[in-house]
Amino acid sequence: MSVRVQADDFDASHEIAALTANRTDIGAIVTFTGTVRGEAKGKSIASMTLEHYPGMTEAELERVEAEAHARWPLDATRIIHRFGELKPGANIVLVVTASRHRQAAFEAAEYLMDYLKSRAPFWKKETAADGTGNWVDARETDEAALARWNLPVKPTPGVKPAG
Amino acid sequence: MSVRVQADDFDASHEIAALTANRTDIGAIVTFTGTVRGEAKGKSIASMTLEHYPGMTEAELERVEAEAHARWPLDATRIIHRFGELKPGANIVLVVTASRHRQAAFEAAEYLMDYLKSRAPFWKKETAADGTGNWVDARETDEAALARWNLPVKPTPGVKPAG
Amino acid sequence: MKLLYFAWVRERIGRAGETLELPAEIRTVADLVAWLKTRGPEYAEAFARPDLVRAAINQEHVKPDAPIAGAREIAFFPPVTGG
Amino acid sequence: MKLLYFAWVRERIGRAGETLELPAEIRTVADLVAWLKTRGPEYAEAFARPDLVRAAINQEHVKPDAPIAGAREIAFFPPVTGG
Repeated sequence: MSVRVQADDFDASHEIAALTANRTDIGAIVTFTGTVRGEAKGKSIASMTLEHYPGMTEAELERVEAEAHARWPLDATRIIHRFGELKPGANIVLVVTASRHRQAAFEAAEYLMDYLKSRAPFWKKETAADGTGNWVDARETDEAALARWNLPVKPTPGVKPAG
Repeated sequence: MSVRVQADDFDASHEIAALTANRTDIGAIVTFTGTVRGEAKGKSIASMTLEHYPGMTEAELERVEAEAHARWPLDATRIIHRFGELKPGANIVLVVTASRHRQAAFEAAEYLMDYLKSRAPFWKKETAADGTGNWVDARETDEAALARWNLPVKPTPGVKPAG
Repeated sequence: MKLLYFAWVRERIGRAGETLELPAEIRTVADLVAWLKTRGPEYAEAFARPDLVRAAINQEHVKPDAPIAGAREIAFFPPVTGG
Repeated sequence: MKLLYFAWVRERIGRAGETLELPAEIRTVADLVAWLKTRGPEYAEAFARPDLVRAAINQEHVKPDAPIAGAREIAFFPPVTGG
């Protein structure tokens, strides 16, 4: 299984090793690791809590991953996203892409992150040192990052009438 | 020292940990790992030998790294390149970029690889299963990859080009 | 109908989900939002700015004009901020 | 002058480097290549296609028209293929 949603931490080298074990056809591996920053808008953050939508989260990550495989010649990918309360400096997300072409590995990793950020149902709540909580707003720059992939807009998934 | 030229292997997680230890200002870490492929032009490869120009190699890698720091808001970078005889599947090169902006981390890692590939004085010799050796030719696609950085810096959402 | 709420939508409504009988005239997600807003001040507050609330039917993102016929599960949440 | 050779330039010339007295009329890298080619068939073969040989002076990449005045170390090698 190449998509995991978990409370536990992850290790980038371990995931690279798992994806590339006994393979000599891969020439390029890109990883992206997102971590909790200790400051937001000039305010110190005591912790970050990630809420998610169990079931839909995995489904969205798998959809995003399948789209990357359809678009680039990838040999292997992995997406790991944590949930729960995380301290500054802690890992949040890991994306790994492996390909024989380095540009494919780079582009696919960027694409996965852009799509993950605007489609995977995660929400971040920052808790300040004084205990006050703040839900992080979606950033317009994330929408812009997505737009550059210039995909046709995905039609709204229709729901078939029952019966 | 953020540039290393060595015969020994490296570990991506170890380098990420070293760059981010006790730091909570970094939000995004990108790694690129290049590995020896077991096949070249349909021919099986027994090993790959990397020759380099001691002194100039380190100087070029440091120049390339300084250029990336001038161009993107990077918190930390690392470049490790191996030399000597390597087997298929073995690591060749590791680039790590850390930034508070994910797109800066991605772009800088791509840039470092593109420049490293066309400027750092390394040469690869493939040894086939039958013992014959073949110096790997420089690829035109690497020149093309480099050329795209000569364009004016494209504005990237949320990231001001440094300088 | 099984409804789920996440993040500040959940906090404002005061529960993570509920199962409700929906009036037959509710055909779209937007209809459902309008009806929920009449159920109490906590709903009115949660959906005060419908443009800030996203919806999913059967765990897939949908737009406000999506029909709810055939839905097993409808979720409301703010724009996502993972990664 | 200290000269260094790498990869197949080294293999064709048959040595990794040497220290040579250069004639005074040699001003540029291209002049040096032309002179080296007269030193024997191994040099002629190594520099048979000068467009495939790159040069560095004092460990910095240079073009064929670069002056060699002030050089401590001049290196010749194929286009690089690391990474």
